[in-house]
This record gives sequence, structure tokens and C-alpha cells, in this order.
Amino acid sequence: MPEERWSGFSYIVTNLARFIRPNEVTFSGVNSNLPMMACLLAKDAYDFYFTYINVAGGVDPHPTKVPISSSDPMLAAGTQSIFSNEDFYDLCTRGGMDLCFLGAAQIDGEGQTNVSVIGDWHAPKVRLPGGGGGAVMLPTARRSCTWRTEHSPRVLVEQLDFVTASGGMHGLVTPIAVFVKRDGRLVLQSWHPEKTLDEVIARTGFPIDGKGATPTPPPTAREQAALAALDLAGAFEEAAHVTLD
Amino acid sequence: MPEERWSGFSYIVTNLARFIRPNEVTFSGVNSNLPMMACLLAKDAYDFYFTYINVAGGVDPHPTKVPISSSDPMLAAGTQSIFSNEDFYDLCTRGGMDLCFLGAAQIDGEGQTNVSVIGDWHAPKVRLPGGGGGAVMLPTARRSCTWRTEHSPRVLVEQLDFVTASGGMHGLVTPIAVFVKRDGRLVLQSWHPEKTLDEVIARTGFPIDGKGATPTPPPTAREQAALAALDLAGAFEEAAHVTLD
Amino acid sequence: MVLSAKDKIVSLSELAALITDGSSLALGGSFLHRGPFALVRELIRQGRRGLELIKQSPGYDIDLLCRAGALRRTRAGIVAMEGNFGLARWYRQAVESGQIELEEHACATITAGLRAAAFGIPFQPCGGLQGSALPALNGWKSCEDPYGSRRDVWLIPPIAPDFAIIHANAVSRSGDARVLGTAHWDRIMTRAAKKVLVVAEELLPDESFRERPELTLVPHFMVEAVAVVPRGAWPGSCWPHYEIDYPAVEAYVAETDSDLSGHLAAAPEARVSANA
Amino acid sequence: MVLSAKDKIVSLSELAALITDGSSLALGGSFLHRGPFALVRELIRQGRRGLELIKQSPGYDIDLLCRAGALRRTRAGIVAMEGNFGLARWYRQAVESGQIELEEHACATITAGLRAAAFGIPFQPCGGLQGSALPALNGWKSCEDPYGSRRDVWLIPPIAPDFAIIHANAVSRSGDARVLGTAHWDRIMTRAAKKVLVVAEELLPDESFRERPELTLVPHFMVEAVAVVPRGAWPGSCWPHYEIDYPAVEAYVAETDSDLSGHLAAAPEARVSANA
Repeated sequence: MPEERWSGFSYIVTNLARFIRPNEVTFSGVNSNLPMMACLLAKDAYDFYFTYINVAGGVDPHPTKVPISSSDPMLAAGTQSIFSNEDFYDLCTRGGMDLCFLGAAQIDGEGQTNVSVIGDWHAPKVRLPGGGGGAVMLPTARRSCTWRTEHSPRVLVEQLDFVTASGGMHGLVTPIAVFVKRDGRLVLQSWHPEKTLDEVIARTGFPIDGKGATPTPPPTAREQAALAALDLAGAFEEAAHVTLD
Repeated sequence: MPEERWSGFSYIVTNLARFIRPNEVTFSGVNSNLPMMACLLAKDAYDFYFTYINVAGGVDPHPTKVPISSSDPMLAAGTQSIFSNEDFYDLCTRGGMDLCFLGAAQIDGEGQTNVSVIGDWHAPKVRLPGGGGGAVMLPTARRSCTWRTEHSPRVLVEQLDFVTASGGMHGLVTPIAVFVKRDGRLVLQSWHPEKTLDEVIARTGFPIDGKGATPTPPPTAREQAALAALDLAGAFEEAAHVTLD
Repeated sequence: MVLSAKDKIVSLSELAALITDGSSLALGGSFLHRGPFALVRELIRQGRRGLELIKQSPGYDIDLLCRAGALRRTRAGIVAMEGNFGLARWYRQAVESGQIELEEHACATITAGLRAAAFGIPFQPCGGLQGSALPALNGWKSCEDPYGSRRDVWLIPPIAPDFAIIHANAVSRSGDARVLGTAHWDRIMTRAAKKVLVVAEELLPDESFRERPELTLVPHFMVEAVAVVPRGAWPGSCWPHYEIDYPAVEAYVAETDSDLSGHLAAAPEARVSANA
Repeated sequence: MVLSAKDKIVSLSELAALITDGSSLALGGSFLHRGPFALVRELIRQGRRGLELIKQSPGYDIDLLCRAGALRRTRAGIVAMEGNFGLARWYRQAVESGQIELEEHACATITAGLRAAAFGIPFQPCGGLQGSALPALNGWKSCEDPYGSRRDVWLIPPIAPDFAIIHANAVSRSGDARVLGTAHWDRIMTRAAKKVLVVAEELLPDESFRERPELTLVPHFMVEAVAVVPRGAWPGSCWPHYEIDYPAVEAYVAETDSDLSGHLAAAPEARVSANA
């Protein structure tokens, strides 16, 4: 990774990490390698403490390596408690989860998500993984963020094929843009400095105007170093298949 | 304890134990020394296995001494699992508790109980311990049994001062009588052989006729030996203050 | 460069000072077993007033608070001293005289209310209760099964104590709380309360928690503050550390006036600070 | 003269034989982690048909059952192979072709349904779900808070699987099941099911359970039968015994026809019995 430049992979992981705030309880779940890396990156790169809990039952774990599966028991290595699935869901529904990373296949302009189906639910073109955490966590976590490795009108849509989860994402990161919620809508916060605002707008299926958005500040030296340490061999970057196009 | 004779204390403990059946899940709770001793007696005196769970989290425990408190952690000594309070209540409400020993201050002829108050709830003559396990366990356990160390019209009543728990006891043991439920009513099953049927009827506040009842069979040698082993110094018998009058 | 969770260890008096007059407290343990009794005594020493106690099976704790005049209200399932000590005299007197308000529960309805709070839902259905006079007494609502089973069920409203306070066997500096043996009702209390305070028998190094994280009942991030008070569950038991101090309970029960100074002075935490 | 609980150890094939065609099965673990996979394979070897799988996060297990044509229905939260393997192909095909019926849940609504069964209540309110199309899809009912909070809540009907089957780290002869690390959803599954079966990595003496009874997730009396199958969670992980066997999962995923004989023969339990 050339200095101070983003790859699509580093862009997603680092900008997800930037949503993490001091002293908050932050959660990463299954099928969530990039948020898992974002949480581990933030622990290393930022000068504040936050609580990192995950679907493997770990609370501020000390993994001796980064697992391929984001629900791997390695994510509970060195934990001082096991916080099992029932427990973190209850924490969320009672309002104790500050930041939740939740996957999505399609996202609309209100930050609703579809993880269920492409096409009609009863006659699916593609059967997707399904409900998962979102339908319950998205409306109850204080903030939720999502990510996509593809930025196109087929994933950032005007109209979801199915509303699996509502309640609205606080943030969304793609390989070329960062969105945040303002007045109930996802709006562009910043874009990949090697792309243009026009391209981002054109590739976003829901309407955005880009007002107030700026090019995304480059990765800091500590963010870069932390990510490099997590992905020494580049295997995670390779597996993620993130392109800017 | 003279051979083959009942004391009030041995009568209650042993006849409670006789309600325990092979392979069933049997529970004793707080404030329940006599059922606790009944369960321990049954483990020793009877040739069948049953699961004994208790409020200390014990499952088939191996206590090294009999505790004074029936919720003492000693009742979890040697257990192979901890079955905590939420767990055994849920077991009961979903229908998995076969036999529950539940305390009572007053019992009526339907086997309903009052553990709340003597007098008017809002202007109590005596404030009793309160709701406890009964209101939820009595209607949901497959069978429940209770005991009183006093047999009088003021505890076996026509009309409860307050219906804390309904659903009906399967069995009741006093120092002089054993009752079982038949057609929704507590009826006399047997009486202390040193007492008369007339005395039992006279001292019972709810109507019974004694039809089909017999003198209680004497304690077996094994029941006597098991109880003697549990109360070597006679301290439990002394503390229980059970008289036949 | 990973930063640790903050150190949450405070003194017993600092822990008690976090609790203001009028707070509702869920207290861990059951009867004379593993209750946060040192904290209860410290609240009395500090003159706290108007408290509400929420517990399925209070005993020594509620009796002490009634005797000190510190209690205004309780939601309780079953109240007794237990262990052959029978009823809790000062509690009984407080209810009979109207000194405190009682919301009488079954143990399981306290749990249901705590579950409603812990699960973030407006009510929790509770099994049983058929024919009991308790639901009407408390104005609970029932509901027919909308799925057609024809089973009615009672709905218990949420119980969200201001504080859950438990006595743990061990803590880490950052507040992980380990409990051995039965957890009594501590698990659901700590999930339902707005804040969690822990009194612990001993402080153990982080390594000990990392070796057996399954024994941690409350993870550090849910815990506000911790005081390490050896023998803090006295005169009750804290398995496997110590059993009930029966002579001490007998002495407590034998006292007939409300003056608690002798009893409070005899407590382990008082003798330690007197020596310090 | 105290009699012990009975010995519940059986062979894997005897364990699988307890499950009849058409049964509903809650399977423990999550995705590739600590699932009772040896048992799933044995059901396929025995030609079981018409099964229902109930699980918040099935993956390899559901894919295998779909590929073998053993499944008729599922209630599931999120289905994937995970660990960079993406969607579960045979599952996807089975749903898209109508070969199996899907009742799509959020993970937490499966849990709510299991809680309703575990608590013996006709429904369990579940937080969240606002704005989701899932409740309407499934015909779930909502209810206004009778206590006036104006919060509506969705009510999930009970889910009581015929069997809960978990893969434990260790068992005792009488069936106590110890789980290390996260329990995933195993706790509530074992409380909701009509019967509990356990596959375990190893058999340990009773003394080991008596030393640390807190680690026992399922007490023996709730367990019907147990098979001891080392590496039974293969090709998934069973912490701390072993990690995911990635080459084995890659080989499974790379196969394009439904013939499972090679994969089944490569499983540890097959190689052991071939050697025996």
C-alpha cells in the first residue's frame, strides 16, 4: 500500500474504524471480516479505550492472529468474560449497544437494508443469507454502520427488493464513499480522493447531492501501520476482492 | 426414636419422602428443611434413582453435612452442574418439574395455599414471607406437596385469608396425617397410628370424611436408618419443634 | 498500543456514596447467602433514606434496612431470615405498621419484570399464577394467546432497578465479576438494572479471568464500580470462602431495639477500617 | 446406597437412530463453529428424510442436509458458509427451487420463539423489528403495551424443536455437557427442545464436573443420550481442541454434484469406524 493512499480495502476498514467512539460498546458479528478488522485496527490506532464485543463471545479480546471467520473462537482469545449471543442481543434491545456493524446486500436512501432476497421473496432470483441481526439490532442499537465492497446502483438502491431491517443506518462505507445519516437520510460525507463527486453520485442508486461532502482525509500513519500489522501477508485484502470500480 | 414408631418429625420427613417417585425430577427450595431432608432420605433409603435439584443450584449433590439452611451452598457440594434459579423456574413453567415441595402457612381443602398474610392483606395481623415459589410453581409443576408442623383448624382452613397460590397440592403431610388430592380435593390418605381418625377430622378445618384412609404404615428400617444418619445429633428434630398435639 | 478498560476499584464508602437517597436497589444473593451485605451496612452508616429494595428472596438485608429506617418500599417474592431464624422481624413490623410499602410478588414475577427490562420489551409473560390473588392485587394485565392456544397468560411490567448490587467471589481491576456456585438471581438483576455495582471477596489478576472467562457472570463494561471487601457477605455465606456465621445471626436476631451500632461495629468491614 | 443417574453413552449411529424422519432439529453452534456435524452426517448416512432444521445461523449443516435431500423445511436467521466461503450453495438452490420451505427469521426472533417454549408461555415479545417486512411475512402478531408506554411489540410464537443437538467439549457418563467459550445459542435450544442429544469431544470423569460444575451448560437429567465423537465438529472448529479445517471446507465447496460419499468418507467418525 503506497503511503497516504487508499486501497478499496483499506478505505472500507479504516473508515469503518473511524465511526468508533471513545468508551462506547462496539459490536461486530458474523460474516463481518471488514468490521472485525476495523475494530482491531481502532484498538491499535486510536488513543482511546472502547469496548469491543463480538459474536464469538469475546470482550476486548487479545487474538494471537486475525481469523478468517469473523465468528471464530480466536476472537474470544484472552477475553476476561464470555458474552454469549443471547446476552449481546439483549444488551442491544435494551439500548446498551452503542455501535453495531451490520451487513447488507442492498441499502436504500433511508438506510434500510435487504439481506433476504434479490427478486420476489416468494420467487427468489437469489436467495440471500436472510434476516440475521439487522431486523432487531438496526432499530435498537444507538448507531449502526454497514459496508459494501461494491458501489453501484444495484446495491445502493432507490427501492429495496425486500425490507429486512429498518430503523436506519448511521453510516455506510463503500470502496469509494462514506455516507452518514442526516435528517433520516443517508448523505454523502466524503469520497475517495481518487474519484470524483460526480462518479460517486452516478454510481449511487438513491438520490444524493453531495452538499458539504469532501474528499476523505487520507489514512494516518497509525491507521496504516495498524492495518498492515493485521494483514501482514495481504491475505485479507486479497480475499476481500475490493475494487474501486 | 423407638423402633417402628413415628415422631412428629420423622412422620413428616418420611411421608414427604414417600411422595418421591423413580426417575422423576424433584425439587426442594428455600425455607424447606423438612423436604430437603426428605429428598436426602429418599436418596439413601429407596432402591430407585431420582433427580434431586434444589435452590442452591445442586443437581444430585453429595453434601458432606446437612445444612441448617435449605438454600445453603452445601446443597450444591459435589454437584456436576449448577442449575440456577432462572433455570429451575423455567423448567417448572414449561412442564419439566415432576415434584415440587412448596411451603404454606394456610392450606384449604382444594390444596390452595396462603403464604402472604394472616388477616386482611391491606391491614395485616401477621405479615408472612409472601409469594415465593408457589404462585408460579403450584399450577405448573406436575405435582406439588406441602407440609405443616402444626395440624389445626387455623392452618388447615375452610377459607384462606389470601389465595397466594392455586392449582392444588398433590399431597400434604402434618405431624399426624397424610393427605392426597382426589377429584380436586385434599382427602385423608392415612393418619398417625397413635392418633384416631376422629381426632384428625376434628383438627382439620376443611371437611374430610376419612373414607378409605388407614393408619400410616410404620417407618421401614431403611427409612429410620437414613433419617438417623441425616440427623445424628438430633439437632434438626429439636429445631423443628414438631409435636403431635 | 491497546488501551485497557479503566480501573473501577473504589473503597466501600465510595461505592455506597454512588447510591443516592430514594434509589431502587436490586440486591444479589438469596436470604443469608452471598448478599452484598457490607454495602447494605455502609448505606446505613451513611444514613441513606427512602430506598426501594427489589429482590426475589431478601432476608437479613431487608430486615436491616427496615430496622434502620432506610427503606420506603420493596418489591419482593419471599422474605425471611431462613436457616431456622423464621420471619424477618423488623421487616414484618415495617409492613404491618405501614412504615414501608410492599409490592408482593412471586419470585418468578420479579424475574419476569427484570427480564422485561433486560430484554428491552414493555412486558414479560410469566407462566403459572392461575388462581392466585397476586395479579389482581398488583393490577397486572393478562392477555389471550393471539396464536389461538386459548392459554391466557399474565404480563408482568418491566422492573428496571436504579442499581443492581451483587457480592462476587472475585473481580478484575476493570470490573469483571466472577461468581462460583449458583448465581441465584444475580444474572438477570445485572442485566435489568441501569447501573451495576459489585462488592467482591477478592481481587484477582486479569490472567485468572483470561484462563476461565466462562466463570465471569458480569463483563467489566457493564460494571460501574467495584469495592473489594473480604468477608463482605457476613454474617451470611460466601461459598467456598465461608459459611453462615450462625452466632452472629443469632445475636442480631436476639437484639430487641432498633439500635444497630453494635451490630454494625461487629461487621468485618468495620473492624478492618477501625484497624487501618 | 445412593443410586447414580443412568449411563447415557451410546454410539453415534445409535444416537442418530433416535431421530425419526420428519423430526425438527435445533442444531447447536454457529456457522462453522462447534456444530454437531458428525451427527448431521450420520443422519445422512442413515438416509433420514423430511427433517426440519431450526437454527439462528446454520451453514455447513443446512447445506449438507439440502445437498443430501434430507431437509423439508427450515426456520433460520442467517444462512451462509462464512469464513470467506460466502453463500451456502445447496441451501440456496433448495430454497430457490422450492425443494425446501423457508421460514425466514431474524436470529433474535428464533431466540424469542425458543424462549417462549423454554419459559412455558404462549408467546415471547421481541425487541426491535420496527419497519421490517419479516413479521408480516410470518404472520406474527403485535400488541400494544397494556401498561401504557405506547410501545408496540411483536409477539413471537413458541418454537419447541423435537430435538436439540449440541456438540459439547466434554460430557460425563450420565450426560452433563460442558461447553467452553461462547455457548452460541446452545443454552436456549436445550431449554426449548422436547429432547436433548449431545455429541461430545471427550468423556471426562465425574470428578472433573464436580470440580467446576459452573462449566456445565446442560445438566444430565435434561439429556437423553450422548455420543463421544472426537473431532465430531469437523470440518468446523471446536475450541480449544481444533480450528476450522479450511482445506476440507474448500474441497466440500468445490464439489459440484450432490454425491456426498467422498465427503462423508473423509469425516473423522467414518475413518475411525473404518479402522475399527
